[in-house]
Amino acid sequence: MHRTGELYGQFETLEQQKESAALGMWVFLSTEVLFFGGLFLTYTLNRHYYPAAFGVGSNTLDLKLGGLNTVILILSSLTMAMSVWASSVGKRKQTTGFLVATLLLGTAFLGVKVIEYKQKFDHHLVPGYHFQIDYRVQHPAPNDDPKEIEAEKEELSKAFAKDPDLNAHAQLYFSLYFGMTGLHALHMIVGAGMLVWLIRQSMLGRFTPTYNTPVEMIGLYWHFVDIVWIYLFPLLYLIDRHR
Amino acid sequence: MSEHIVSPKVYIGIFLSLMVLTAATVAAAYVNLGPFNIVIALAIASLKATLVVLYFMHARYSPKRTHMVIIAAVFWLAIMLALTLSDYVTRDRDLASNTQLTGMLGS
Amino acid sequence: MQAQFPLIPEQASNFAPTVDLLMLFIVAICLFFAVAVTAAVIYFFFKYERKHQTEIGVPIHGDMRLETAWIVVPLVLAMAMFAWGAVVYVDFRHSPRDTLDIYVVGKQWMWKVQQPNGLKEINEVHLPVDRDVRLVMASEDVIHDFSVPAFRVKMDVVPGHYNTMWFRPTKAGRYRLYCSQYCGTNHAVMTGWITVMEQSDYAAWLSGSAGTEANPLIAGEKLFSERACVTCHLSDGKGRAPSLNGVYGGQVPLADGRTVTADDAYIRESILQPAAKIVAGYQPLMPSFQGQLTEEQITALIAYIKSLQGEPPPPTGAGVVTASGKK
Amino acid sequence: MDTPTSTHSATAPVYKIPEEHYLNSSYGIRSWLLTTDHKRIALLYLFSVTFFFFVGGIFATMIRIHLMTPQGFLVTPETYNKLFTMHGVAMIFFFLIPSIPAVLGNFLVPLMIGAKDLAFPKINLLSWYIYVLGGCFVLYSFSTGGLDTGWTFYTPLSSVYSNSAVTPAVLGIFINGFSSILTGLNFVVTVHTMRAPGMTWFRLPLFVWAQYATSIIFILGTPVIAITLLLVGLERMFHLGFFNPALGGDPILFQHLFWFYSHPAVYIMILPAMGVISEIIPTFARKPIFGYSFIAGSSIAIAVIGFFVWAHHMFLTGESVYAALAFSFLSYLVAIPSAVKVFNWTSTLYKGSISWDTPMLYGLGFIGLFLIGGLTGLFLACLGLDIHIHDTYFVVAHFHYIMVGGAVMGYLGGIHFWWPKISGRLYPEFLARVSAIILFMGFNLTFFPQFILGYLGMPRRYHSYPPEFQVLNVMSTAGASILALGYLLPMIYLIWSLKYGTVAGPNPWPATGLEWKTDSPPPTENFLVTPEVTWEPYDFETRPDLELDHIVAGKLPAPAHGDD
Ligand code: HEA
Ligand code: HEA
Ligand code: HEC
Ligand code: CUA
Ligand SMILES: [Cu+2]
Repeated sequence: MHRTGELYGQFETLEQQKESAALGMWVFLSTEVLFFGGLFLTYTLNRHYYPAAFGVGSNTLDLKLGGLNTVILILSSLTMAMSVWASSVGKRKQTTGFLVATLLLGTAFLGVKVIEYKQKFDHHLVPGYHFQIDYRVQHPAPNDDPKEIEAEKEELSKAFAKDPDLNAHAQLYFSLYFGMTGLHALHMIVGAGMLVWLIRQSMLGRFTPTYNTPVEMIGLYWHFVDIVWIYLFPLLYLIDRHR
Repeated sequence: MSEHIVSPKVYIGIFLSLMVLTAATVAAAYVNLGPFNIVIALAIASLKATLVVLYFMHARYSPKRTHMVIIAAVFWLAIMLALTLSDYVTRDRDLASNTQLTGMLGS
Repeated sequence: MQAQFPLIPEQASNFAPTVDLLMLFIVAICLFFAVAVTAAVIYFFFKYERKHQTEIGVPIHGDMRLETAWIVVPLVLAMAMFAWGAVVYVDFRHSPRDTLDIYVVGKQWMWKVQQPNGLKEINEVHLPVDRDVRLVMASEDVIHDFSVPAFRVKMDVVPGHYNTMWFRPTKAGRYRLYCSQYCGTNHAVMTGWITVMEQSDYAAWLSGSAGTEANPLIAGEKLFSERACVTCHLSDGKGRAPSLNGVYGGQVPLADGRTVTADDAYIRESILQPAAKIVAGYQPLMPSFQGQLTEEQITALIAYIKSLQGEPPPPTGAGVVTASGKK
Repeated sequence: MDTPTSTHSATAPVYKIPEEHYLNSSYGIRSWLLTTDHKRIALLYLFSVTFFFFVGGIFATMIRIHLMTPQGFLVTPETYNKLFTMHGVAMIFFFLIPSIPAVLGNFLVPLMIGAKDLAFPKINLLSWYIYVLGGCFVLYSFSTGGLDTGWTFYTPLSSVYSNSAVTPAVLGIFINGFSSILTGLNFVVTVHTMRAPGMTWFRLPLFVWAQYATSIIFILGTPVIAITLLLVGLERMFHLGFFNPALGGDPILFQHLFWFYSHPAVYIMILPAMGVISEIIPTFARKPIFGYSFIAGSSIAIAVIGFFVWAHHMFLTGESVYAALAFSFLSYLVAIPSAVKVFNWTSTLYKGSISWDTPMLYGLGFIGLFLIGGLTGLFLACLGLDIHIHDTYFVVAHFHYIMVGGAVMGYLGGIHFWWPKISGRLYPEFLARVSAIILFMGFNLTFFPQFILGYLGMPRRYHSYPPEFQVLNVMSTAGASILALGYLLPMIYLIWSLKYGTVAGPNPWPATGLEWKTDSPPPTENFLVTPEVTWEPYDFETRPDLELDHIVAGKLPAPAHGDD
């Protein structure tokens, strides 16, 4: 279909085009809800089966990094919302600025995630043949706090007492951890790619108060990714902190 | 759709509430409430998600159709979780480790 | 055994008549709807066949009363089917007290069965008639399903779970046992027999008196089928295991490239530690019979295998390893 | 059946194919591969799903030949297992699920609602490419080691024990899922926002309602199978344990996730076919459909309630008794909207002016076969009875009656009904009727014996069987060869008609839908002026443009016998 200005040929009016895009995006997000839903169900059942292993696994995560990432991501949602606002009142420079901020925050989130993954890799907590839940306490690094290691050791031995097959079950936790955060990160990467495109369009001055649909749509997507994290954070990091 | 333009003030207000709720959820996790820990964590997360959907995503100002899509997504997710778990929570306990059988396994 | 073209399998357990009756009930309801609708459609096709190129039908848009009727009536009948089915199912899922417990383990691709007194069987289950029997089942690998059509019962055998089912055999005889859940290559030959015996025969069989025969050759032949050797070792070579025709005294090529002479010791080892020497071209499927056969019985089996002196057929059976790469 | 009233009577006006239409508006392979025209994309799908139907059909033929003797004489057990798995995968995921939605739905939804195209034409093209990519993965799996897990991919067989090419296959189905999702998304948005003036919700053709209901399932069900099969793939590649009991996982969870999609998916297959039948019946009975709003509503009801019944595939897994009771109850509930449809179709025939044209023959066949398939679903949903017939040939017969007898018949009926619109020409009517009848006979001979086999206890997925089952199996094989002929014929004469068929004109039947108000084949932009809808659906009375003379059947001089 041919495009005349901002209007694609299959549509009669801009209004219709905008409505269609918005509905399309929401419908797509509903698909995403069920896509992640499958993982959430797997998570729920296994956590119900193996509370001890999930608690232990969760406590190996770095709450500071997780918390930091939560703040970063919510902040990026704010800047995204602000760029939608800026584009709808015609503030072109600010639109671009907020988009760039969003992109930077998103990249920061991914950077922190890389650090976290690296830690897990070093501690042999990546599922596979080398997985070993007590690797860290068996092979403490020189700069590890001995007290912390002691505490972790005790926690682990209690957990082993409750669940002799702790290693396998903790591996399930980490499979889910990597599955869920990995899929989430993949969505972030796709989002970041779209942001790059948006920033370029915005710099070219494509968006006006009558036509800012792409900013709004990618905004919706970005907020959705934020929501997924809002659930992942307590479900993965905060299972058993009150020990 | 959203001819309604939300002012930045609202956005900042929502952002601050989200921060407070994040702090709350971490704090709550350090208190032992037994089975209620997970309930509280999920309740706070859902509250946060609702704020994001209503304000950041403008659902509050969107047509009914959008609301229906959102409700459908949540409802279907609920079906999947609830009906599947209904099987597990009402199961007869497995005969756990029946020694006679485990003895036969792998022999 | 039955008529030439039976429509239902033999009825040999307490559930068989119940399930068949339920079936008839549903057939009746469905037949009613099927016939009514089909007849109406065909009648209308002929009766209202177009007579004029350009005529139109009588514009009728609908009728609330009819709609209500054909929502409510099927609903009521459906609830009846549901309720009856539920009653049978709940009965089936709750075993009565005081059952004879038989333990069953499914494994690719055989059934390992243990009688209450520890006697082991493979692909065979001996049961007394008129006793409530409970099967307690587990799987070693994938999901299987223990199914006996003559009893109208089946239940999945799921790794990581223990499932049970119960029934009461009501008629002595031999009935087919199938694996009903697809479980890989030899799913279709994971079959066997249920032998239902009079209670006294069963007691005698359990205590071992049925196994002894004077002539070792005849005893061996009997054991060969009773212990399900035949289910794998088909004489035509089409089974999962090599045909034993002409094996004795010959040279057997092994999977690791060696060759051995099939003497008494080899046969004996093959029965007791089958994994020790694997015949070339076959998978190590054979279960160990260690502890399940008396010394006497082993001798009888060897005597029988010695007597099998036909031409060995080519190994074309299911057990033959074919090239298939793991992806 | 050679009625004097067939549509091709000598007095029919002579039409000409329009000068320019969507088929000749541009030429060259690029104009097809880069097209965003929904009608061309529909044809791309038509070729690809037909390809997969033949792939699946060839596997089916080999299955039937193999089962002629109890020992099975065609292939080894491994190969047999691959045959039925690949048959199921090709037929379900790559033929039947996309068939009606992606071919007829794509072609017709915009035409029926008076739009120029779908809301997102580029995404529509993308869907097709995703489908092709998924298809390539699956074909790669088929040709390098095959697939022997059963189309249900039950774990841990699929994730640990199978030695076949499972990973590319699950990735292919995962990818293909997004094609379904995007098609569904496109339809939902299009129906909401692209309707022509005057096309209110309750003036929508029932086919559009059916597509809408199907799309709901596409959107909310497909993501779950996608993630589930992705997990199986990951489990296999990285030795993870989600569904592997040896590592603490639960194989039953896999079944829940699988059937959460795959039961609703059976309604993806049947709803569009029901939509086709709801178009054919009023057209060839020349009267408004009986109970329009009940048929429309029951489509939505099936789509929604269809999501509540999945664990009726799991009655014998050791599922909780309470859950089994609930799922059985709900399975009976979901049968009611199907019943409503059947009764309304039947009533539509009452006092109609019924012609015996080919699409109507398919309609008749559909009702009969869907009825048997659906009713035997009630046997399976019955807890007590399912104990005996679960995983036997009874199940195989049940779903072939619905899927082949129902959905495929509906699809073929639809292809014949809209063939004049798609190609601009009529197919040879006599041959078409003959092959419809061959199909019907062959079908019943193939699959009816399987009900008996099933009740006698023959388990499914068996490469060999006890000798007492041979007679019925041979009957089934004989039927299948007739069936194959019945499928081959339409292929031939439809292709033949592309060149030699009589030119159809815009509205050969005539039918009332908007799609018949434009040329055949339609121009690229569908309607030269945006149409405005002022009439109710399936209303023949107030439509002078149909050139019917409004003799109401039986009311005015009819030769021989009138009624009432
Ligand atoms: C298009 C596909 C399709 C459709 C539409 C259906 C429709 C139905 N199916 Fe079927 N089914 C399959 C495809 C389909 N199925 C497949 C592929 C499998 C096997 C999967 C596998 O394991 O490989 C299967 C398996 C299957 C099982 C599991 C069997 C087992 O493995 O043990 C069950 C159990 O409840 C079931 C039930 C039903 C029911 C109740 C309906 C209902 O929706 C039917 C409703 C229709 C009617 C009832 C007819 C019209 C009604 C009347 C004329 C009025 C009279 C009605 C009443 C009195 C209520 N189906
Ligand atoms: C849309 C779905 C669909 C369709 C259309 C079909 C079509 C057919 N199916 Fe299929 N079938 C399934 C879906 C389908 N099936 C599924 C899901 C399973 C379960 C798989 C599993 O257990 O995992 C199954 C399993 C299945 C089995 C059971 C296997 C077993 O459990 O061991 C059998 C056995 O008879 C069978 C037969 C047939 C036949 C004869 C046809 C015929 O209708 C096909 C006719 C078509 C052609 C023959 C091709 C076209 C014609 C030509 C190319 C002409 C030239 C060809 C010749 C001259 C031979 N099918
Ligand atoms: C589940 C299948 C199975 C059963 C039951 C079974 N076997 Fe075997 N058997 C095999 C297979 C497979 C082989 C070949 C691989 C091997 O050497 O282990 C084999 C090998 C043998 C051999 C060596 C054959 C040769 O050609 O050298 C002998 C002897 C034998 N079995 C005897 C018996 C006897 C006696 C019984 C019953 C008491 C029995 N088997 C039951 C599967 C079976
Ligand atoms: Cu074991 Cu099928
Ligand atoms: Cu189902």
